[in-house]
Amino acid sequence: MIIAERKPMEEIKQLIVPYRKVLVAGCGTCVAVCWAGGEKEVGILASQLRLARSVERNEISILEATVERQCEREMVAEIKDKVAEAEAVISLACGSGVQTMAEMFEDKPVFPGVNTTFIGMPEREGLWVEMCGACGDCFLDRTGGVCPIVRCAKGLLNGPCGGTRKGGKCEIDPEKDCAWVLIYRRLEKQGRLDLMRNYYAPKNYRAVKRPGKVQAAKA
Amino acid sequence: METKIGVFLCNCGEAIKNIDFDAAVKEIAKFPGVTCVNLSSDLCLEEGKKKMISCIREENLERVVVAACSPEFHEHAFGEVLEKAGLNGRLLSMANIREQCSWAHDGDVTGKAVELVKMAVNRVRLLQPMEMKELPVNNEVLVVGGGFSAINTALQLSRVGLRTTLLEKEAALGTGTEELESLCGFDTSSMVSAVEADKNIKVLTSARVMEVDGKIGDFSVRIRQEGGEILRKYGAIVLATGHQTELALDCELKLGLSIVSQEEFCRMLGNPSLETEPKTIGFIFDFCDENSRFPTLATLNNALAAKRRWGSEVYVFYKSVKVDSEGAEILYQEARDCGVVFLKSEVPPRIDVDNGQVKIKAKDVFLGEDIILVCDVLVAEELHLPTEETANLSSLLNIRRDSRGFCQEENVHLYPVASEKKGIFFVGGCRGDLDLGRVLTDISSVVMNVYELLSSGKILVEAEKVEADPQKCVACLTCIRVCPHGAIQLVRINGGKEVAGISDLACYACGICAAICPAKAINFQSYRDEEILAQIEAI
Amino acid sequence: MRIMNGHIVAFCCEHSAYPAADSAGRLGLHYPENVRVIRVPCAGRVDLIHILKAFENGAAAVLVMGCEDGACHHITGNTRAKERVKYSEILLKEVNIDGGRVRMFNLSPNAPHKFVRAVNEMTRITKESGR
Amino acid sequence: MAKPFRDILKTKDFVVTAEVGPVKGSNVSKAIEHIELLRDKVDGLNVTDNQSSVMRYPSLGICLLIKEHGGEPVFQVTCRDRNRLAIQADLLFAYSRGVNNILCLTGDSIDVGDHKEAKQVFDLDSVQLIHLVHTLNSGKDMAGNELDGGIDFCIGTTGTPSADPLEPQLIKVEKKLKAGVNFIQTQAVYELDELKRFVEFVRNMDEEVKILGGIVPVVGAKMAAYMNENVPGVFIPQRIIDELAQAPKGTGVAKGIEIAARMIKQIKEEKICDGVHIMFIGREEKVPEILGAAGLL
Amino acid sequence: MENKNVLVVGSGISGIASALELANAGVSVYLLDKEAVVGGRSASFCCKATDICSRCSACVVLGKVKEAVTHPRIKLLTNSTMKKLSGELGNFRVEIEQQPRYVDEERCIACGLCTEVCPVDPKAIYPPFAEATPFSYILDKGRCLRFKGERCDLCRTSCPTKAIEFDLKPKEQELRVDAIIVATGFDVFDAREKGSLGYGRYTNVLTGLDLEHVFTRDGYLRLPTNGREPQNIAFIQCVGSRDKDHEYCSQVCCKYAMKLAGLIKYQNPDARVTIFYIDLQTAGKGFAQFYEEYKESIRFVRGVPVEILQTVSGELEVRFEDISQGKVCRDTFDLVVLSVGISPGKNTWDLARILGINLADNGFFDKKDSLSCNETNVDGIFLAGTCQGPKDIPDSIAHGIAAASKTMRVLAESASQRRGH
Repeated sequence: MIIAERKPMEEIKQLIVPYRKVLVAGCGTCVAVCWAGGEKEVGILASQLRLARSVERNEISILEATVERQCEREMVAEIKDKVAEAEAVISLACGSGVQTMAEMFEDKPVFPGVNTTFIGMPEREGLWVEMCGACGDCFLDRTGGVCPIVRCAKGLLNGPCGGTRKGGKCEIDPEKDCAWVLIYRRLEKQGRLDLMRNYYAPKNYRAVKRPGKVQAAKA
Repeated sequence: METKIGVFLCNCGEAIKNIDFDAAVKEIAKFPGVTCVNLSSDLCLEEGKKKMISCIREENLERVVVAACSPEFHEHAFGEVLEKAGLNGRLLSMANIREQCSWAHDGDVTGKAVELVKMAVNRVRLLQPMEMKELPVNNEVLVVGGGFSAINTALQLSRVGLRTTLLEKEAALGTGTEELESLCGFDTSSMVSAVEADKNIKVLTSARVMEVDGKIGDFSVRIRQEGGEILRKYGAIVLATGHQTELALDCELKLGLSIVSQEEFCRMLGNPSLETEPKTIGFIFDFCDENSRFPTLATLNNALAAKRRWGSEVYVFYKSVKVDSEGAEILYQEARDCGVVFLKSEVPPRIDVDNGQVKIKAKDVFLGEDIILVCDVLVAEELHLPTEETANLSSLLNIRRDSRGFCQEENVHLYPVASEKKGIFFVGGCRGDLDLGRVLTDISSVVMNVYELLSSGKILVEAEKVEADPQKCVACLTCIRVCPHGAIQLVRINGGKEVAGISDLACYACGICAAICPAKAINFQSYRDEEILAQIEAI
Repeated sequence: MRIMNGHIVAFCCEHSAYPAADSAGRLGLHYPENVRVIRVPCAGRVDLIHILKAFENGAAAVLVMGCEDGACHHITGNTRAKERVKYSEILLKEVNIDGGRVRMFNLSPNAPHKFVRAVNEMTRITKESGR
Repeated sequence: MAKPFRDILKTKDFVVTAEVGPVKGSNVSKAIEHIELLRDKVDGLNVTDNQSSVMRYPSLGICLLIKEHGGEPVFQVTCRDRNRLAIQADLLFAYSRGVNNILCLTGDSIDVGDHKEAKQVFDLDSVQLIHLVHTLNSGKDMAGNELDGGIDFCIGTTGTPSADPLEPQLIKVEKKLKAGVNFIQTQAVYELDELKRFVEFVRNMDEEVKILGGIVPVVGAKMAAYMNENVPGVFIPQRIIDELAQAPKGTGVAKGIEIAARMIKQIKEEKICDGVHIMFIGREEKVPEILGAAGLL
Repeated sequence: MENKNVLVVGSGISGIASALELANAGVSVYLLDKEAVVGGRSASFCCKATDICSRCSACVVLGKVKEAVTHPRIKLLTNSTMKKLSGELGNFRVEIEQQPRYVDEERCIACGLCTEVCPVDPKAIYPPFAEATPFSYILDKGRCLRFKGERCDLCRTSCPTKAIEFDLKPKEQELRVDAIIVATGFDVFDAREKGSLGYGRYTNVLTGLDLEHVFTRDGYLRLPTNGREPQNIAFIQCVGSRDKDHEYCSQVCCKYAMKLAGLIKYQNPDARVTIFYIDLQTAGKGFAQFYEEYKESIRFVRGVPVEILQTVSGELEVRFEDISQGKVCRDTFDLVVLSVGISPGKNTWDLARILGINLADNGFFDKKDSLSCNETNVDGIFLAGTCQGPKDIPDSIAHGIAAASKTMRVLAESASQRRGH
């Protein structure tokens, strides 16, 4: 799941200074699940913006809309009238959603309302942790299903750094587990520590040529 | 075509003086949708209700607002009035112009009253009718445990005609109840045979609960037995997993002939062929565990017994005697009259053992001086703790426990023997240590609660009071994680997409899920966002 | 949004604050008239958008009133409400509205005095920070 | 002119190295003082590489200074700031200018340093770095291209004897040994039993490799606590903190030096390992005192 | 369970608990109370919450009372007492005498006009306490001029709903019920009996119950004498418990004393609170941490007060035997609270006679045997709550539910037997 978080209010306010009618567009998929851009967040941001402007005695009218997936042209098309009505759009979708919008409505300024942070999973309700770096060259088979690329602060491939804290916590965050300690425990449990003893040559960081492209096999 | 709203004002027998009702009526009549405004002085009396009914019929109103006293009193009554008039009782909204307006402020409050009515009008416009529906429930009960509480719960449930399964982890029922027997004077064996004779009760021994799924009326429980695993359905689950004791001794002290537990000591008392009767006996309690009544009762009973049986010298070291249970005070008197010596001390006594003899050193608060007692037998202080089974089950059922790890949170006052999840109950020791009287009470009240839920085989509930819109639900599981009553599960709508399914049976309609849903997918009838916001807009 | 009309919107849990308000009335304990009570089944039902909309509609302050800490009929409702109120303070500050204008109060149904105290205090606060 | 470190490792039975921390700025006079002071008292001078992610005068620069002043530099190379191209280039340059010893490290995280917004590289990790050096030693670069004029480094690396849990760290050391190193300078050690355990483990893998115990004097209870919290890979036991706490005011430094010397003595007498590596960053001028107190002068 | 009737005597929390359970299970219930309002004693208790709920359970009562009075299958009989009983399980005949309320609770809409016009002072017709249900006005025969033979008619004529009627005779009626639950509750020990403690003589000596009512009424604590905030308060435990006349522990005093003490400390952190006790009853769910929390801030003295005297300055001097020092000490306070215990209801004896059920030595109703919690020696008559022995609110509720459970059972069994015939 793609995880994102709301941009700082100040930044958003600055984005729409020149406008008097703005559409806040939410996305009903990833960003809804991570409480960043679903219908609820759309409502909150819209309300905040109205309040902000009326405090400044500079009224603004805010339209609200949420589509199921903003990264799909067809689904975005459903709200084109509202877009037409607005002078600018704040998209609460991930980067791809924002760009879909921007591409479909080239005459309209489309602003990002969230920062897309990572691909992750919920640890408990309201807390998400990074799990995947989309490196295009998955390493998990060798590490007992714990990704050292994003879960190790340094993305090391051959074991923990010297900075590991007492109790196997990460050098940069005593709250976080050292990924390599996790890997060690997992592999030990499975009796596959030999995997950890293997030497892994420097990673191919160009497995995905940027900008990435994936062509499904023709069906 | 706008919905027809009727507003019924009541001036409470012209007693509400700081509202100008005529003015109010004029104002209210202007509100969109309001087709008639009635002022009466006795709305809550039969006469008033009759007038209301006829008016609703004549004006064929679709929604009703009552502006009178607090809904706390008559809301349901007015609901019935609507039903009588052929309207759904839910299509009513009340404006509290008495307690929270007229009586709460000085001077003229007509303005506020009108505004309160406007709020109600805005809300009532959006209200939806709600139907009641009957849901079937499985009326077999699972009782986990094999001790006194468990057995008696099963027996009583059976006597009100409910089938139960007794699930005991040991190989037989009623193991380890000797101490209780001698304390409370009941006879386990007869209870066990009663169970065996009872065709309503099925007994599973050496059995463990592995997994629990579902909700009240329809729990499916995976049970592991020696034979293998079975899956069974129950309407309710009663935990009677008891408590366990642990000696509070410094590490260097060992259990032995000279240092025993209360249970140990019971056996000694019960043993006719005891070679040497102890001459002097020491008891210790209420130093390490100040929150239990049981140690007091055990000590008093055993001390008395020892006096009577062996005429030994008995000394009891304690901080406070816990007599807040039935008959305890009498017992305490009795013990003292029999010559049991009670020695109050603020700090735990020192205990040393040299060649088989136990030396207890304590500072007595009455004499204010150190006492050294050398005794043959020391009955050491016991801590009362929840059993592992209690811990396991409560995490399996994912129900809360109190600060000491016993079943049920501290807010016991809300539901004496029930958990926060409908259909899951506690009885006896697993709730914390209890005296016999309280255990008996527990058992009966659990039986009552269960009977009410399951006896008829069906439960009447408001259909879809709280429900997640499958179109909007993004299955983020937030509601499932936050529901305090475990009323929400993932369900497949006709075999397809997975969405949040809220059980009408298990739901307490608190609306926590509706508030937190990031997709605004959860509709809480009569407290929907629209309905709340409509009131705000009226202000 | 209307200019602040000086009203205080009080979301009251029907298990505690609402009956408390009633018995305040019965005891004849008077409190400022500008309070508008909205009855909710549990403080946990109150959502951020409700609080924000209240301000959009010109409320001077918002009260969320639930059961005493540890006495919520829905175990976590009042604590969630508290967290939410805390967050709404931030949301308000972000748009230059004094975060002190939204407050959570815990009380029990038989504590009418506590209700009145809460309302008075809130009125004071709004008066101080001006309409 | 100092003997090549490689030969010292072979011949000398108790090797002593010390650390020189580069300055922030271009004025190297202080560094030169330290070099002059320590040159003849120790067998090798390590130069840290933007230590704890704080930007400083380059490691290689100081290494060249040491060369000029007749010392034997150990060039510390981390993977944090350079990708594989930059590292290879630097190594070639270093070797061509007579810097023949390198210590291969992962490097602290950017987050602990003074440029927290910087992009951290970690294109390689320390094990891969060791392999890289061997590749270059063999006359090829990583892409397999022939080099005109190869290199031949004396390779060192590090290990953390007091890590908790220890096993994952040992596995990593094992990999480093497999990759092939001439010496190990351990992270700071305070419990010699931990060092013994570590040495034993390494010996079972590799008889040849030389092990220098890492000595970081602590000059006060507060500092000790701070280091435990903030310096990656440092674990100072309570008993040492207590000992420092008891030291009368103003004698903290002396106390720290005393403790360090005591440890060095014991390591030498009990032949726990092949030498020590003294890291007294910011107090380089005090290193001789330690050596003196440890009877190494 | 339709067409079954049960009489619950006493509408305190346990009676209500029983009534509600039975009614929800389909039984029709008569809820009888000698008072004019439902809810019994606990309905007037105060909330003792500080920053957190102290789990005194007082608030739970209100909810239950509301449920009960609005329940379609529960018929309230206030101002009523039981005169005679005949028949047996499945077919009891009960004679009820209902004293006129003079204010019809069905019609009274609590408008307050009557109180306004009432000429006597203190008023002879007045509202009940804030949480009372039914919230209908109460006419005090003792004060009312009408019952002193005068012609006063002001309230009756002023009443908009014609709810007031003077010339009423007690109503007699006979109920036929299948079973009876006795939930007549307790009486508070009358602290005057312990003259040395000065209750009744000194204004600033209160009972725990008084304190409850002070908080319910005013929401804060003030000295009865000068209305100032007391700074130095003493609680005296076991007044009317654990003595030769009361060989039992009242079970609630330690808890309410500590909770009230906690409330006082919360409202006025500088106040010094002392609790004189013999043994602390700290057992019970949810009480452990509470005790831990106040251990430090409240002064606990293991001692038995001998007497209380008022000094010239109006302070109260407590003379007590400090056990841990083994001598008699004295200490002065500006407010003393007597933690009075739970005593058997005054009418217990009469009721026992009417119902033919046994009393225990301690004066409470007696259980059938040690292994029963609600049964009496008479089949079909059950005990609920503190009329059987001291209990706190949660225990009373549980005991009430238990009584309902037992009743259910006999009803079920009698039904099945009848089917058998």
